[in-house]
Formats: sequence, structure tokens, C-alpha cells
Amino acid sequence: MSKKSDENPRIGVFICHCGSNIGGLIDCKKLAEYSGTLPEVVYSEDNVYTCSETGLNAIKKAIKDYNLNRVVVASCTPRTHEPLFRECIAEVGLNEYLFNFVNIRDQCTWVHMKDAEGAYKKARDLVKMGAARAAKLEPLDKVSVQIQPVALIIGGGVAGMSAALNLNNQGYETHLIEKEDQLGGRLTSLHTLFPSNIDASELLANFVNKIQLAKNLTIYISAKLRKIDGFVGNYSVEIDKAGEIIKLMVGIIIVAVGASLFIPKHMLGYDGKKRITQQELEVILKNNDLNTNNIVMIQCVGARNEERSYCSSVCCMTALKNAIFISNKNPGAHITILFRDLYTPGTKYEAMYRKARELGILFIRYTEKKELKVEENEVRVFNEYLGEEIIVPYDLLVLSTPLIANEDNKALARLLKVPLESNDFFLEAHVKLRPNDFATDGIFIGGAAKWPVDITEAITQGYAAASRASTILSHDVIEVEGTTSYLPEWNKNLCSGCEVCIKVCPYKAIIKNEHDEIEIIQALCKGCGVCGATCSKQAIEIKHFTNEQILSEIYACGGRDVY
Amino acid sequence: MSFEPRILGFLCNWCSYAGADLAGVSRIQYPPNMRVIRVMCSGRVDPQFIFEALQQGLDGVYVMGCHIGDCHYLEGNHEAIKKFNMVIKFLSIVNLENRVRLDWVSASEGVRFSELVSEFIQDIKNIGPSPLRRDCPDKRLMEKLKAIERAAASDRIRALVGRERKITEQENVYGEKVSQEIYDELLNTAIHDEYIRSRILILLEKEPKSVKDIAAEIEIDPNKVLENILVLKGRAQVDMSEIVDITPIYVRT
Amino acid sequence: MKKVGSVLVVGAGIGGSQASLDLGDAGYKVYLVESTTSIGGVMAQLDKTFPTNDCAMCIVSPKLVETGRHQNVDLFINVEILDVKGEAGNFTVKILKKTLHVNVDKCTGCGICGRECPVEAIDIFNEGLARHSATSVKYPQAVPLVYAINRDYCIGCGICLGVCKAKAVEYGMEDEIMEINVGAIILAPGFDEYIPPEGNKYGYGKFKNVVTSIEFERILSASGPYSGKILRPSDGDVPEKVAFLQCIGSRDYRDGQPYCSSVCCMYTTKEAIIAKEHMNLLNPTIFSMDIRAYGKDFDKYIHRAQEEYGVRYIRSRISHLEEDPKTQDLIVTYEDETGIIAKEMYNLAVLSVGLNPPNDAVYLSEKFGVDLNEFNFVRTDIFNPVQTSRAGIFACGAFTSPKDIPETVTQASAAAGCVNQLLHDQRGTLITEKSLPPEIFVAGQPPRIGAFICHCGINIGGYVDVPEVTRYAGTLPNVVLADRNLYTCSADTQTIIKEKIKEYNLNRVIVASCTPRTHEPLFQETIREAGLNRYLFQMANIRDQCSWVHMHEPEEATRKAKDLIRMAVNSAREIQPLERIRLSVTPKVLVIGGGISGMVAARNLAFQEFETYLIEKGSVLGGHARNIYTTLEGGNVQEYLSNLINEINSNKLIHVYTQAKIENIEGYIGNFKTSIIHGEKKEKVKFKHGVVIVATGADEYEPTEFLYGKDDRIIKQSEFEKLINTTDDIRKKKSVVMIQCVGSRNTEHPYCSRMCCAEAIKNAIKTKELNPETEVIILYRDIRTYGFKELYYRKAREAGIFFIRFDETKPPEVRVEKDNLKIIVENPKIGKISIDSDMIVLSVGIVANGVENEEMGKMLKVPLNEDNFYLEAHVKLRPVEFATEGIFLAGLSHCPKSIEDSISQANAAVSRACTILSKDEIEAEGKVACIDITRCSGCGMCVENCAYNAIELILDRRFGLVASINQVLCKGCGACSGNCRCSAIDILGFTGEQIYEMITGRVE
Amino acid sequence: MNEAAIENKGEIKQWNPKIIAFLCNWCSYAGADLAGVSRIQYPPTIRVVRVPCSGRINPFFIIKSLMDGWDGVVVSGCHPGDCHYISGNLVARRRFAILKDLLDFFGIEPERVQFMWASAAEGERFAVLIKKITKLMRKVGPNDRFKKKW
Repeated sequence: MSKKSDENPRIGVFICHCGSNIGGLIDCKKLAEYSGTLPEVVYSEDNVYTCSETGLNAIKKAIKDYNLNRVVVASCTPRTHEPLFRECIAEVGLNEYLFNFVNIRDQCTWVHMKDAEGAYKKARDLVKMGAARAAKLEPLDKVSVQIQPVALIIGGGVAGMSAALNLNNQGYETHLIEKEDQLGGRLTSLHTLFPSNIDASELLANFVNKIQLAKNLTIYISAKLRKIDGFVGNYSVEIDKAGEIIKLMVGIIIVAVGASLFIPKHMLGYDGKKRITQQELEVILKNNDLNTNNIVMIQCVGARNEERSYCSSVCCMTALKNAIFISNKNPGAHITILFRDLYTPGTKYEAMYRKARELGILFIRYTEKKELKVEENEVRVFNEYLGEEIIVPYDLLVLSTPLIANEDNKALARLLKVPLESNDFFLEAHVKLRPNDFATDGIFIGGAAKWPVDITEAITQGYAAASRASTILSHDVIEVEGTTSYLPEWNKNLCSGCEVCIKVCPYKAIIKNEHDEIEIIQALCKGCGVCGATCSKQAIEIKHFTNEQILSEIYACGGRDVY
Repeated sequence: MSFEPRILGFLCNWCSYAGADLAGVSRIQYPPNMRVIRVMCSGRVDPQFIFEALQQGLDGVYVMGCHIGDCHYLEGNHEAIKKFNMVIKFLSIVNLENRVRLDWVSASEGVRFSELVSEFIQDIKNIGPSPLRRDCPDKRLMEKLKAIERAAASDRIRALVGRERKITEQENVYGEKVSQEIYDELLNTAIHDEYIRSRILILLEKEPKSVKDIAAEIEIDPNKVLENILVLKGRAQVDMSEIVDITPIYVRT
Repeated sequence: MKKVGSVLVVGAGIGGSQASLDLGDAGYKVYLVESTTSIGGVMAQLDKTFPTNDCAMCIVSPKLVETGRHQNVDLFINVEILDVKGEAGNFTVKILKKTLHVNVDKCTGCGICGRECPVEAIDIFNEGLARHSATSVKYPQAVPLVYAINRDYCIGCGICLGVCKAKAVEYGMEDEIMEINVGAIILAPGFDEYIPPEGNKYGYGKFKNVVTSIEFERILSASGPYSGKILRPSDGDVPEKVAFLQCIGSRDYRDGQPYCSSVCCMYTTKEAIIAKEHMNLLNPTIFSMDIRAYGKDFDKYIHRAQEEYGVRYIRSRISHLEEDPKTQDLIVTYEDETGIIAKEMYNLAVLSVGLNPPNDAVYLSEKFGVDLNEFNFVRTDIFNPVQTSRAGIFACGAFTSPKDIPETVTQASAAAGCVNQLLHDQRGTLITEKSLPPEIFVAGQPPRIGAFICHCGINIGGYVDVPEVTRYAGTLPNVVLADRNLYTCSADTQTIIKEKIKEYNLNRVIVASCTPRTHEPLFQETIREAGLNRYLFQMANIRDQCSWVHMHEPEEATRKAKDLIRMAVNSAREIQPLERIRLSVTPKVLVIGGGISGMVAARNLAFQEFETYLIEKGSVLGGHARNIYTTLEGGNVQEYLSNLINEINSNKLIHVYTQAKIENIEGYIGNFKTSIIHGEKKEKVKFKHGVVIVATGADEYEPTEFLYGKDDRIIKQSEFEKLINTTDDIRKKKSVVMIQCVGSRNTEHPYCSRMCCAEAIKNAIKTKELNPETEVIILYRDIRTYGFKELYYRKAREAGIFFIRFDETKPPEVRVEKDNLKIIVENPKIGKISIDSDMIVLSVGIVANGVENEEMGKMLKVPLNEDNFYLEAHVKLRPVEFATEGIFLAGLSHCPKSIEDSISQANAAVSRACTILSKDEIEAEGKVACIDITRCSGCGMCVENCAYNAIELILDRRFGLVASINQVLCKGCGACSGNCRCSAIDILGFTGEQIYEMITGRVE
Repeated sequence: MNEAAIENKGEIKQWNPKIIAFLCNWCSYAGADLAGVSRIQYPPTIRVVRVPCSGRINPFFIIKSLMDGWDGVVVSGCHPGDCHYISGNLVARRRFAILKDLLDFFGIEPERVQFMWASAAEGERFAVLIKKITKLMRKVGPNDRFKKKW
């Protein structure tokens, strides 16, 4: 691409009546005549419906007859009709970016119905601005990117395994890396699962079995991501498998690294023997080793406090599950659950709570204000309703602690160039609309890596991430918008390398290459233009929204007084 | 007769432009004073655009983007705020700050869009025509605005604004956060300095002048002029040409 | 504890640098630590220096570069002292190296970080007159040339990291604690100037046009913010009338310091002269109490200021300033000498601020365990002004008392001399010599040139088309390799250069990059390590003198770069390997003069086990000091003297010859041969020695004025001193009148003898002590009690001693009347008065023995100044040596000075001598003059032009009278060659051939 | 507008004389470096030959340069009194005073040879002098009298 197109602009302007939507208010013919007087405009006409077959043919004919090289259509809105007109001019061999849309319906005639004169003047200005911009338009190429139909899943827990199986079932080559020496993640330490009471090891065995049988699915245990380069469809990664370096080319990456359990060291007398965590209780239950009758569980240990202000969302259910299990097995057991608020959302979970009460499990509320006192054999808890301290004796004290972000999340986030939130969990692209995407194309997230989730939710999210990933993997090639930022050759000497652009780019599309020069990876760039507006040397340009193009619109707008 | 303001709008493609379309589809009426330039993101609006628009004699400039958190490009509108704050700081120097406005309109807020636009048009009507209108632009003000545009385009200001979010909201290179107050103080100083320097340069581009002449023209203490001339001299932008009597005369290099 | 052969020098101003160079040259490992980010101290801030008006930067920067590169000197910047343990000979010092956030090894000093940094900070080096960025270097010529991030200002935006192509910015870099083991410590932290406090009477800080003298220094400086144009800060106009107010913060018991800051009268005069030189419009006026121009050639300087530059001196102390709010001019109200009160308007006022002890003096004294005096200067030994209260720790420069540059340099060398004395047996134990491969023989081979062209990040590459230049270089004849590098000076590129030399069998290397002034030694070292002679190297300066100065014309800059490289290649083709001549050194010393200076030098040398020949023309040792009983500060001179003489006489390594006369000295540095005649029997002795120390002293002026010799009640100050110290006669005297400046500061002896004021005050106080009834009157022109001596001046006034000033043009008149002596003196304020007295004491000056000095000067080929004192090599930076190498200078024969200063100078001369004596052989520079005697006509022009006495005419067997160059003495300046009418002399390394080749072969 | 400004603007189109500059290592060369460090711009007309001292410059170098077609010759040393080699620049000064007369006698424009002082601190002065000399050379015009045919 050169800085300037060689030929002089020859602009054709087409004014759409849109039936009476536009033409009913303003004089489109007059507007078309006016358009013909604008600089560089060599042809103008008005059409009843420019978007109709007739209108489109008229455009094509005019391009041929008048040797037009820029086309301006003044009609409805580019948001709906731009692709149509672009395609139209492309059919006769013009680059589709040599088209400019002027919105004189949605943002003019429709909203100024009572001021026909004002609307006409506005339309006139808008056409003038549109033609001015059109004169500066440059042909652009769309960037196409080859896709490697290969998936990499980081994390061999239930979310990761779900995603891996899903993608593998769709026929994609899949690689699954797990940092521990076995698959399963948090599932390996669980006893049963709520609300169905399925044996956790059964589910795990099922998963592992499927995974091991799957073709084209490679598992790397004791492995870590070491290095990553590239962009959507073409990530080259290096995996460190217990010292062995494996290099892969993958198209997408799913982050399913899960979470870790908070160990309440120095809290409430935790000793791992008489005072244990829920997880340790599950191990005891798994081994059928429980032989005490007085059990007290304390909820929210180390959660919903200043340090970790969030609710870990799974602990209430875990406590209920284990309490019910014990109670069922040993009806004589005295189980007391000390809680702050009990979170049992949905029908099934609330039902479990009901069942627990029926089984005679005692629920005592405590508040954050009055601290619990754990003595050797009893817990003193201040109950607000009674207004006094209750003494609950115990043989076994079980502390429900929250899931926390993995320690190595920071390192991984830095490697992948994706963000973390304040608790170091991974941050998705959009909480509501893109819950399993990262802002970076081709990297997805699922499971507890993002937020504490239960097994059901983890599986769901695993599938969700896989589904999002397959929207990319299913293409051989994806086309990336041509309206990207770039550092023009003639501006390279302006660039001081200050890296301000790198920091403001939400897509990590700007890097310093091996020559220590700024490089904008076209495949990653979405064309928002923030880098250009920020660049301290005004060296970065945004294709199709260049400074020159926008300024020409401003000048055209400010030009002759049209009032 | 009340005047008809000429207003330029920069609308982001994904929210506010769609919102404006929605107003149309819903036939919500508002005065036709605003001309719209579509940009992909409010963060794309280079401060230069706003200064250029004002120099064109336009009576107002309206920048609209997605609501915070809704940005199609994640955080482009955050960047837009920072740039806009800088624009406001600059325009306050010449009391033009109320001629520009930044607002958020979502794709579903056709009504809000029309209300905001109507309100802005009314506000501008109340303020009156731009002193820079083409028929009789205020030349001194124009010169000041040119100086502002140049100052805002300086590396120093652009770099500071470009890094503002990083250092005040996330962490700087030392893993610390710089408080907004400290940052603002720094930016204000930089804005003030660069504005004065641009004014000096523009004055000197017209003709060689002495420190005292410059001080009288831009109405600041000659001592401050001298300080800034020394900085410009260090940047090889001005030079002393001769000494007339006891007064050195400076030129633009 | 075992002694250690290393030294810590604290503070890297001119004093610290000099001490480090001396010790490094003498074979000690030196750790030079500096609290700021570059060396040079205050001297680097100065525009010019008095009394020669030398450009400070011109003379100091080569010294700083040398310090920065010296292989025995480890320089640490941005350092804080944490802890000092141990004792003389073995200290352990813990230091904190504060992080610069810039990797010193990687930073190339290109400055791009500073230019892109968005934060402006106050430029402290320019005294706040300018601003620079939060990432900056102290000044453009700084050593080391390393940018540092100022964390006080830095907001951590990270831009410098992005723009630094050398990747030198490291934000994570942390402070580092280091322990170093040293045998001795020299403290040279310098001084901090007095800053008038808020609400001061001069309006400093309030009135824009009131600046301090150090600020004015930066205004004057050509590389300062005003580029040497004198402008006033309020409106940038040229101030036509400039007032200099003296004694701001000095001699001030209320708001400042009671002592005299010693240097202000002179630096003010210099500033006035230079200001006038820079801007002829200016009219400087200096308001001062006394004019204390007591140093060598200082009085002449004042004269020049008055006569040539029209500087006006008004004898008045200004108490306050007012500002005219409209013009911002300043109103000076003063009382002149006649008592008239006047008001004058000035456009600019310069406050000549005094020298305070360094701000961290107390901290330093606590850390190092040394005592401070009452003003927080370091307390030193009464006879050895560089010895602190703690053994093994020495001090020099303004930390001991306010002083000027040459005295600082002298003291620095003196401190080094004392360290030599302490650690001489550990000399050479901690330094390492690089082992180098043998040199490849290249003579006669066709040139194979390798050209390395540097991008210098974007500093060159951004403006000059480096690939094109490289391509072009490759096309030049004899160039077998043209390569380009991002940074040719980086460590990895050095390896590449070495490899390429081998691979391509290169025998000449050229580097096109920055400036040879800083980088040539580095590349020379590299090619030497690859086995090439270090002179087979040529540099093309395509950055400092090309890309940086033609930024807007990249094409022209590229063309220029090509030309420069072609010129370098042309020159390189002609380069021949050079040998550095080595000469053995006789480790013996001749000291001429048996006064205190000579004896101190001899004692120090002998202590270091250098055999010393001490010759004295008189029959006894002691010299001028024999007339002095005490010092002003109370030191017992006679006791000191007799101890010294005993030590000299009992030392076997010192050969003392009295009644000696030198018959002949021949030879040169390292290898002198001397024959003397000594004793009553005129015995002849011949010996060899490596260096000479001249300490021949000076004489007391024999007055002819004031009826001296006509009446025995009119005596000299020395006679008076003897009288009050050995007899009781003073009790009978009712009145004593002293007359100052007898035989000084007149047309015959136009210099100040420096010590007479102090001597007079000393004896006056003593008189009052012995007999409070005696009236003592001192008739003076200026009282020059510089430094802490000022306190005794005040003490004398308090003791009731009268001081009456007279003008040079109206000297007192002495009449002998019957039983009485009558003195009539005219004071400008009170008019003529007549005083009756029974004793008149003449404070006579010091005069050089012209005849003897001239004779000696001829023999040694060393010059004298107009007053027949010896002329040192450089007034500022080489005060104790002669231009002729191997000959040093100490004591009164240099100029009038105090006993302590003589002792310092003697030790300094020893230190300088040790840089030669400590080596078995000395190496001469390779780039020296050489002569083709077949072309020499023996005209002798070169002999006259040589400033180093390196050329003499000899009789050649075949060619008759021809010039002969002693390459050991030659510095390679080329003055001889430039003037040689037969083109017989050429300069190796800068040969005519090389230069012709550079001139010719120009591409159009 | 002053001359410097005009000169700067018109420079690109103007004829650039080729000037050879002999700079002493200690003051002028350092001053030229300082101009670079301070980024003070001056016309790209000089080509520098570094010599230890202005005293090293043989008058023959100057004549040779002119014979070789250089349009001008600049010799710059330390200010009087600042000489690193004590008195080399004074020796040079005497020498060149005579040379000027000689050039005149030869019929070479004496303006082609310029002597100046610049200290290590005078980066700006150096640039100003080079500007001045460049301007002067432009006035004197190309030196084609001796130009060799390549």
C-alpha cells in the first residue's frame, strides 16, 4: 500500500429517496445536483431505493461509465446497509473500502421531520463531509489468517477434561496439559458430589477413561506452559513436561486451570487432626475413617472477609453434603453447622438444606463482628437471637474454607497476556456477554479458573469454552477486518518506541518485534483506534479512519457556512 | 433571532451511533444542528480532532461513546475520558471548555440520545455563537487555540495522557500506584508549560521578539517567559538572534 | 592486622579525582565513591577559573575521563557510606550503592530517555536555572556518562524503558550493599555553598534579579542554560549594571559563618571579568570589606580587573537590598570609605556566597570517627592539614577549610603522599595487570581494513542511512570487511570485533560511531586483546559531529558520514604500529632545599625507602622557619623544626649535604645525573636519581623604606617576633605600630606575601598578652586573614588592637623625633592622623631569590614567573610539578605560603613523584614526535616551540647540528612539527601522510 | 527575520561548500562533541580531522587542502591560555597569521582559511561559527581553481 493512491479521486454520489422516508422530507434531486458541485465528484444521481436491484445496477453502471473510483451513498445507516453496497462495488472491481456511507435517513430525515429545511441543510452538510472523506479513502485488503485446527487445553480438571473431550469429539486434534502428575484436579480429593451423591471417583474414572481412549487427544501430565507466541489460529507454544520441551502449533487455547483450596493456617486452632478442613473430612469419609460423634462445622473460614471479600459459592453445599452423609450413616451423630449466611440457590440445593434440618443437623448463625472462640473441646459462639454465647462441644471441628486463585495464575496470565481480577482469578472479556472468552482472540476460559464453581458448573463451562473455540477451529481461514491500526513505513522514523500504544491496546495486538520496532499484529487488531489517538508521536494510523480522512470531514463540516 | 449552532458529533460505531439510528427508527425528533462523524470507538477521537473542529468555527463538539463497561473494545471509552479530561483542561485556559461534551449513549437509548443532543444544542444556544466563527473569528483566541492544539500534540502531553490509566489505575513500573492528585498536578503543570511554549513558538514564527514583548502578548510574567524560552532553546526550537540595546531578540529556528 | 594496599576516596570532585589518580598511578587499588551520579564536583559547574581564566571544563574533563577509565580506580556513583571499621592499614567499609534504575554497563549515555521523558525536574547542576527530565545525566560531559532515573520525580510511566534501544533501563534494580577492604581513607567531600535563608536581607528567593554566585557561574557558562549570555532572570534583558556583594554568609557572626571563605574575592573578580568579556555592555561593581587576593598572581588579577575591564571596587559591606517593583532593579545603599552614604541602582545583584562545610559533614564524621572543628569542617593536625584525628584517615580540599582549586589539588596529592607513607609496603599488591597476547607483526603487509559502523540505537541509525554507509565502506580500497552493529561499544560487539579480526585477518580497524574522546581507548583495548597493536585503529565520529548535528538533513548527514569514513580509511591505510618506549627508573630522589618543605619531602620519601639526596645551600637545615616561633593557630614551630631536623639527620636513607651547590644536572625523568659541590672543603659528589623536588624557598624582603636601618627601634616583623619570644623588652614598650605590605603589593613586588597579615596579628595578640598596657596599632591596606585565620583578626580587634587602613597611594610617613618615633598616616575616613610610638614593626614580604632561581631554572630547564618564583606546569591542576616531567616543586619557591601549606605541598610533591618512583620502568606515550635528521637543518625553532623541553640540539657526526627529540618527555602536541621548516619532524599516530590522505581523495 | 533563520530555511537548496576542519583534540573537538550532545544543528559542510593540538597543523596541510579542491579550511584550537599543551595554540596563531598573508600573495582568497577558538564548553559557539563560516564560503564560492580532474 502506498501513502497516496496514484489516481485522482473520481467520486460518484448516490442519493436515496428511500421511498418517501427521505424523499418525503427533503428534495433529493436538489441534493444530488448539489452533490455534483462538490470537489472531486464527477457523477451524482438520485434513486428511489438505492439498495434495490435497480439502484445497485445504477451504481455499477455509473462506475463503468464515469470511471468512478469512489462511491458515496447517502441513505439509511451503514450499520445495516454498508456490506451490501461494498459488495456491489466489489462486483465491478472496485476495492470495497472505496465506499463511503452517509446517513441521511436514520439520523436526519427521521429525526427532523418537523424541520424540513434544517434537515435538508444537515443532509447537504453530511453529503459534503461524506464526499470529502471519500476523496481520501484508500483501498484496503482484508487480512486472512490460516487456522491450525488444533486445541490446547491448560488444566486437566473436570472443566478442562470436558472441554478437551468436547473438542476431540468434534474431530479436532487436542492437547491437554496438567501440572500435577494425574488428571482430575479438585475432583481427585472429593468424596461424593452434591446434589446427586454420585461417588466422585466414579465420575473421575469415567472421564479419565474416555480421555485415554480418545484418539488424537494427547495428555501431558506434570507439564506446564513455558512460552507462547503468535495469535489466533496460530499460537506456537512450548510445553515443559518435567524438563522435556515440547513445541506445538495450536489454533486456540482454553484456560481451565481451576482453583486451589485455602488452608486456614493459624486460624481457629486448625491442626489437620482434630480441627480439619472440609477437604480433609472428605478424605476421611472416602477412607471410611470417621469415628466421632460430635462434629462442628464452621462456614466462611477465611472467606467474605477483608482479605477475600468474595463468597466461594461451593462451601455451603459441601458442608451440607458431608453433614447429610454422616448423619445418614450414623444417625446418632451430633452435627452442628456454624454459618454466617447459608447459600443454597436453586431448587435442588434448597431441598438439601431442608433435608439436613430434617435430619436434626443444628444450624447456628454467627456474625463476623463477634469472633468465634475455639477451645480445645468446644466452640463458643455468640448467637444474636439469644443475645448470649453458646458453647458447642466437639470431637471434630471441620472448617469450610474457600477456593482461592492458584499461585501461578499471575505467571500464566503474563504468559498469555490475559488479565486477572483483584483476587487473581482470570478475568473474562465481558461478565455478561462473553463469559467464556478472553479479550484476546483464540483464548478461552472455563471452570474455577475464573471463579469458584461446583462440578456441574465446571462441566458446563468446559463445554461452553469448547463451543466458543470451535467457532474458530471450524474455519480453515478466518478473515480479519482490514480497518486495523498500523505504523506506516513513512512514519517509522517518528516512532520513539515509547510503548504507550502497547499499554493501551486491550487486545495485546502491539508488540516490539525482534528489531526492537513497534509492530501491530493485524490479526489481533480490532481497529478501535485508541492507539492512534494515544500515540505520543501521532505516528500510528488507523486504516479507513485515518487522521486525514477524519480531518477532511471536520474541515468539510466547518467550511462554508451552510446556515 | 436566536442563532442556530453548528455542532459536530463524534459517535462510536457500536453504541452511540446505533443509539442515534434507534432514535431515527423510533422517529424521536430533535433539532438538526449536529453533524455526525462515525468513528469505531470514542477512544479513537484524537484530541486534535476536537481542537480542529473548534478552529473551524463550529459552535460545539459532542463526543459520544458506549457506557462504561459496555465498550465494544473493552476499555476504549476509559481512554476517551482521559483524553477528554485533557481537552477540557486545555480549553479551560481559553474558556471554551463548555463547548465540548462527552457522554455515553447505548444502542438502546434512542430517547436519551435525542435528549442529550437537544440539551447540548440548547446549552450552546445559551452560550452563544463560537467566537471563532468563520465570518469574524477572534484572531487572538484563534492563536491561543492553535497554541493549545500544538501543545496537546506534544509528546510530553500525549505520553502522560497515554500512560495515565496504567499508572493511576493499575500500577507503574515500580509496582506502585500514582495517586490521581499527583498525576493531575503533573499534568496541569505540563499543560501549562506546553501551552506557554506553544504560544511563544507561534508568536516567534510571526516575527522575532523579545522576552518582554512576548510576556506582554501572552500576559504572563517575563521571568516565566524567559524560563520557557530557555527550555525551547534547549530543544533547538528558538534561538537568540541579536541584542538590541540591552534586550535580546529571539527567533524561531 | 595486616595492611592492605587499597584506598577508599570519598567524594569525586577535583580533589578526590586527583588523589585517586595519584594513588592509582602509584600502584594502589583505589575505590572512588561519589554521592551524586557523576564525578567532577563543583569545578565542573564553573565557567572559568581564576587567575588564568582557563575554561574549567576544558581542563577538568580530560582528568575526569582519565579517572573514569583508570584501570586501578574503581568508581562507584550514587553511594552512601554505611559503616567503617578497623584501623589504619586495614579498614572495612560498608557502602550502599543506591540504584540508578539504569544498568551502568549497558547505558551508552545517548540521552534518548531524557528527551522522551514526560516529567520535568529541576536541574540541580544548573542551580535550578533550567529544567531537565526525571531521567537525566548531570551534565553533558559527565563521567561516567550514565543516565539515572530520579525517583523523586519519576512517576514510573515506563517510557524510558520503551525508547532505550540499549535496554539499559531496569526498574527492578535494587540498592546494593558492598563491603570493601582498604588500608587508608581519604575524605574529599568538598563543600556546600551558603544559601541565604528565607527572609534574608538581600531578598534572595524573593527578588528575581538577586542570584548567588554559583547561579551566576551557570549563567556565565557557555554550556549553561543561558549559553553564556548574561541575562537577568526577571525579564531576560542584559543587566548593564551588576553589583557583586561580598561576604554573604562569611565573616558574619549573625546569619552566616564567622570565618572567611577564602575564595569569594577572587571568584567574584573572575565572574566580573568574564561577564564583561561575554557582554561588553556590562558594568560590574564589587562591594567588599577587604580584597583578599592573597594567592599567587592574584593581586595582578585584581589589577587587570580594574585597569583592563573597568571593574569598580567599592569598599563597603552591604547590609540589605531593596527592589524597585516596577523595573525589578535593585537598590544598593552603601557607605563609602569617606563615610558618605549613597544609593545606587543595579539591574542584577550577585551574592558572593561563602563556602559551608558539606551538608553531611556530621554524618561523615560519625561514620568515619573523625573530629570536626567548631564550624563542622574536619579537624586536622596543626602541622599536617590533611591528617584527621583518626590515624589512616586523611582529608583534603574544602572539607578541611574553604579553599580554591590549586590548594585542593595540592592537598589531594598531599593526602595521597601521606597514604603512600602509610601503605608503601603494600604498593602493587592489589592491582592486576592484564595478560595480553603477543602483538601480531603487521609491518609491511598490505592493509586489510575492517570497518565497524555503529547504529548507536537510533542515534546514528535514525538520521544516517547506516546500511548504505556500510555498503559504501565496503567498496573502499583495502577494506575487506564492513559490518554494522546496533551498538559497537557493547560488550558482545567487542567479542565480534575480535572474532572478525581473526576471521578476516584484519590489520587495521576503524570504528565509525561516537567520539574518540570517550571511546577510543575501549576499542584500542579490544584490538590489542586480539593481538593488534593498539595504534592500528582509527575512529570516525559520525554521531556527535554528524547525525546529532544534522538531524534535519538525513541525506547530507549520510553523505558526510561516508566522507568521514573514507577519510578514516584513508588515514588507516597509513597507520603504522607504534611502540611505547620504556625506560628504567632510578628510585632515588634529589631534593633541593633544606627548609621545612624539603625536609618533609625527604622524610616522607625515606620512609618509603627511597634513597634521598637533600642538599642545602646554607650551613644548617631549617630555612625560613628558623625565624618563626609559633603559628597563628599556636603551633610550636621551633619544636616541630628541631624534631624534623633530628629525624632527617638520623635517617640513613637521606644523604644531607649542606653548603652545597649544584654543578650540573643532566638527564631526564627516571634518569638524572647530578654532580654537586658541598661542605667547606667543596667536595664533589655525583649521583643518579629518578626525580627532582625543588624546594629552594625564598627570602625575606630587606626593606629600605620607613627609615629601616636608620633607627634600631624600626625593625622587621621577624625581628619583633624574636624579641617578644626571647626577651622581656616588650614590657617596656608603651606603643607599637606595625606597617603592613612593606615590600609587597607595590610596583616592584606586585604580589601579596600572604602571611604578613597573619604574622602581624599573631605578634600583636602576643604583645597584648605579654603586656596589655602596650598600645598596638596595625596600619594596613587590606587585612587578608583568609579562612579560619579571620577568627584571630576578630580576636585581635577584641583585644583592643587598632587597625587603621591607608591607601596604596598614600603610604604612612615615619619620622624620628628626639626620643620618639612619629608616624603620620592618612585614613580615607578620618583623614590624617599622627601617632607617637616607641617601636615600628615592618611586615616585610617574601621575595624570590631571582639570581639563584634563574640559574637553577636554566639548569633544570624550568620556567620562572615575572616575580622570579617558579612557574608550575598548570596553575590550577598541576600546582606541584613542572611541565618538564620528573621535576616537582614545593614550598616558598613556588610562592609565599604558610608552613602548613608548605608541608602539604611537600607531601603532594612526594605523591606525584611516587607515581614515577613506584614503577620499575615508565612507559611513554606512543604518539610522539620523531625526527628525520637527514632533513634537519638544526635551526632550533622546534627547541623554542617545545613546551616540555623534549628537544635539544645535538651535534651529529654526519649531519652536524641537528635536533634530537627525547620521546619520553614528548607529549605529542606537534608544535615542533607544525613549525619545522624542513618537514623533518613528524608526529607518530598523526603523521603528515595520514593527514594528507584524509585531505585528498574527496568524493564530489 | 534574522539571517540565521533565513539561512536555516534556505539551506536545503543552497550550495554546500566542502570545508575541512582541523580541530584540536582537547578543546575544539570536545566543543564540537558538545554541540552534538546538545543537538545544536549546523550545516553539514565540515569534515573534521582531529589533531592533538592546533600547533600540530603544518601550513602545508592547509595549502594541500586548498590544492585538493576543498572549498574552505577551518583551524580551531583552544582559547589562548587554555592549551592542553601549554602554548601550542599560541605557536599556531603566530604561524597562521603569516600564512594568511601568503595566501593573499598566491591569489587565493584568504577567507577560505579561517582560524577560530572554541572551548570544550562552547558547543553552541562552535555551531554558530560553523554557520558563519559556511555562509562566508558560500559567498566566496566554489574553489575550482585547483580542482583535480578525477
